Amino acid sequence: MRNLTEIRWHGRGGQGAKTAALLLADVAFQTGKYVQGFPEYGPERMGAPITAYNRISNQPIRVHSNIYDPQYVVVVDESLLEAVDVTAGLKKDGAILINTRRTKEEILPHLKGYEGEVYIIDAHKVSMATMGKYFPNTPMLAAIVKVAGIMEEETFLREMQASFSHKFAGKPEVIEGNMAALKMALQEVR
Amino acid sequence: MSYNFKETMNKPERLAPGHRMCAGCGGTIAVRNVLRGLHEGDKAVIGNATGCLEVSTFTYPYTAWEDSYIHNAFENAGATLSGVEGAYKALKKKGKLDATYKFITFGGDGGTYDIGFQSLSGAMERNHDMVYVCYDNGAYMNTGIQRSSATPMYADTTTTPVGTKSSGKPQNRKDLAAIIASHDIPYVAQTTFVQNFKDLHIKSEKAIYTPGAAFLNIMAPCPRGWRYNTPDIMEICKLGVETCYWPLFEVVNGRWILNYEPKKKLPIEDFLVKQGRFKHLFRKENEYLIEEFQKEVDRRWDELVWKCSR
Amino acid sequence: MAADISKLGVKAGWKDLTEGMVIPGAGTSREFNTGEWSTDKPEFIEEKCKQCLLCVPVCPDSCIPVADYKRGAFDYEHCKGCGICVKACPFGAITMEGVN
Amino acid sequence: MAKRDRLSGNEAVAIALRQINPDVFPAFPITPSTEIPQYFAAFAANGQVDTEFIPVESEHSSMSAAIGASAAGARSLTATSSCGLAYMWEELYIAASNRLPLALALVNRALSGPININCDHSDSMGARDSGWIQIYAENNQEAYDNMVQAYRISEHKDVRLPIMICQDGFITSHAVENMELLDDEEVRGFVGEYEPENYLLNPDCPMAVGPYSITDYYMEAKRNQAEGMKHVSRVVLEVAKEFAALSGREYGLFEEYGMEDAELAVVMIGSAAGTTKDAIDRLRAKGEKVGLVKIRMYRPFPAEEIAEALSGVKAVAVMDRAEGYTNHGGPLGADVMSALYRARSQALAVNYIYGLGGRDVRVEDMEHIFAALRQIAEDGDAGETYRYLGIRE
Repeated sequence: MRNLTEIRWHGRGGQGAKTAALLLADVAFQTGKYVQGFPEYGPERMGAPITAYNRISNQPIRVHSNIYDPQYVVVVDESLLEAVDVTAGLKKDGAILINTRRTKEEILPHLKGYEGEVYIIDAHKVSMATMGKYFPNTPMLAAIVKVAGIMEEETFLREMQASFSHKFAGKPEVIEGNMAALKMALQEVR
Repeated sequence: MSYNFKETMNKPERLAPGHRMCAGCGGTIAVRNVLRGLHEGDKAVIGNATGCLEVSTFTYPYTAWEDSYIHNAFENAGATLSGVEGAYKALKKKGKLDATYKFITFGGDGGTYDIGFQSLSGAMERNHDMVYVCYDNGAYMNTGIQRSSATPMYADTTTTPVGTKSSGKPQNRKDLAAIIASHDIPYVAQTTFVQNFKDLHIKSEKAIYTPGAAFLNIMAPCPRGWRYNTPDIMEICKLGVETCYWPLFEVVNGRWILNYEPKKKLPIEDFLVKQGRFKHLFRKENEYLIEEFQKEVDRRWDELVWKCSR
Repeated sequence: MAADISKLGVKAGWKDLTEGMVIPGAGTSREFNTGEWSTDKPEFIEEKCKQCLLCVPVCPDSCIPVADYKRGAFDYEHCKGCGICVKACPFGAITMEGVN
Repeated sequence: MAKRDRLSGNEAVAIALRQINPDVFPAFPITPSTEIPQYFAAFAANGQVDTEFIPVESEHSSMSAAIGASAAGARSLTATSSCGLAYMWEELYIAASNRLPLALALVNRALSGPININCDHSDSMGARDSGWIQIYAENNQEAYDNMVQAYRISEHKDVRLPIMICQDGFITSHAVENMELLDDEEVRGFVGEYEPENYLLNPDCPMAVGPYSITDYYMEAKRNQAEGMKHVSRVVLEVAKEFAALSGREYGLFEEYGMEDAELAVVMIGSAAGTTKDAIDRLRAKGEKVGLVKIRMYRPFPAEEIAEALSGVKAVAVMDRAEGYTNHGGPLGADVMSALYRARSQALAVNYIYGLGGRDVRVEDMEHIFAALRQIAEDGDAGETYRYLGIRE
């Protein structure tokens, strides 16, 4: 892994893109990294496009700007492909991860000629299969960890188990569903 | 709480002489008598909105207050005492304070009905254990007799002057006691200087010793702003009550209680005629204005009697 | 602990003022003479006084001291001569020019 | 023992406050400071603090109540941003003139209008002359550390002045970053008990506060108040020294980065200083002698020390994250330039307005500033001294 990984998240208000970015920072922190996780704020409410960012590094992070040339972009809602320039500044040697039910071939024409790697995952399918409800952020978190090689899968699952156990102490079924979603997402992303 | 006038008068004075209020000021009469409601041995922190009372009773380095006193600004006496009362609770909780303190804040009608209304409403709604006392003289007297929302209709003030096209303040006064009662706080009362202060003394003690928020609205005439002969203050207050312009009532835990009903309700002229600010109403062509005034007094009185009869 | 306000006259230098302009202590206004604001003062006719104390609460200037349930002499150092007490006395024990 | 953690700036400040366990915390929500009272209300709800948390009806009242509480003898504070600070303006002056120790957790946000929720310093800059001590943070760690040090400065008997602990709205307040927390006991031991000399709830001696002052006293009163400010620098440094012994993290009145031999320097406040450090590293790798003076304590203003730090530079850019509408620059620009003038500095100085309403500042932007400084130094002429960074013409 390179010293500094920069990730940009595109989602819609209420889908948990911000939470996913903070969770990613959290889990990366647990492995000893320096992290930043921050949303770009506006007065937007549920449904509006939102952006969130992650920096993950082996060195302390001092820069406090947004991320303009990310190595990775995560698109939590594929409808954003039309609404937002999601590949803006995305490095050619980077990758974009998209939540979609479509195939890569179907998605490619919507990426404005982006030449880097494209990963897809059907977070809806994963979420419904494991949690019975549509929470795209959990599958997307697992998928980006895998795509960006943030950490070993095992470490990731162990840290997330600990984190969920802390967060949802009284709700074992929630922990179970989320963990299943993470595991399935690690398999499903392609 | 049994009441004894002489016992009340024998209590130590809590507002020292040497303050710079006008000769004959109703504000300090209100303050002195409210403070008689404190039990001996109990300490108090007094709050005060900016106004005549503040600039005259704490002109550096002379404080007229025998208790701890805080003036902050014009519009925030309620919030300021909220903080003081919060400090009391915190210090008690942390075992840093033994003494019993009571919290009383004074504001004129400007600082209470108008600019300090939000702060007062907030403090009352939060039900801090404090008494907010409005000494209501019906105008911004400190800045030179400008109208407030407590100014009665047709009063001649410097911002509602009587002129060829004006008969004084066009609007009615705000019924603040009713508004504060609508906060559903434990104790609200309205009083003035009548019955040798028995009503005021009893209500002050109740307000101070009722746990939670309490509000007292006290009509406190201002000789300068009302333009009456200074020694007549007690008579004016009596007329305010006997004409039903300023009824004496309490709202205890939401229950309205009428404390006094005149045997024979006097016409409002009797109250108005004593005051220079209403002089123009007594011109022949303005008689209808007195009728209007009387109608409003009657309407409010009837409503009050109705509320108190439920 | 209480401030010595005798050192806080209008000629005091900045170092002598109390920090934050607070006054530790109470009732320091007694040092300020408001009695000179008027020449007319109420007169107390002790023989006529029944010690009803009705004059006490009407004074805006706390100038009628009470001890052991009895009023004392007027505090002329602070009385501003408003005349309210004259009218409050039911026994004619207080008089003042111009007030009936 | 220090504990590694990753927290947002608001969370970090709220945790510092939990560790301090103040007596009274009146608060009113306003973005982006809202989370501080929210976190704190949860601490109070769970008995983790024994603070009186008073959810008031406005910022004016939050500061009014904090003043009442402080005068009463309690350790108190509030938190706010932007228009909330503007709404308590009058109270800021009263808190300071009463010489009340008091803390304000300020999360910097642009003032209206137009309404905007993002970061700039127009709120606290407007309050710079209100008599408050102002301390700013670059990142979450500093926001936390400054909060822990706040009461030691504010309550010091030679100071007794209110203190504003500022951090950049959203940029640090809502960003999760790595940081180190002190133990609760360490913080409580460091902050200590509040023991006021005179206070309203002193049963042994009542107190009157908030007098009317006739003209004869007013000017002396202001001079007396200014005396408290004169001790602040010393106390800030003393407290920082003790804090360093506890935490290993050192603080001064300002931080110098690359200033040992710098010929071109930037003076700035807040989170963009971190971005500037990255720009300096890039330029230094190319052999450029560039540096940064990051101001931590803006009020009182350490004019002589800053002039000294800039004594070797040929050109300096003073970065203001607030407009001044003076037609010649912002408040920091005015302060730094006057400091340079008094020190008979030969440095060419320009003043940039930047980052208003959350306008992002990139490493490249700061490289652009240094490039402009290089040009100024070469030309021997500052040119236009009132500039905007990245404004669309």
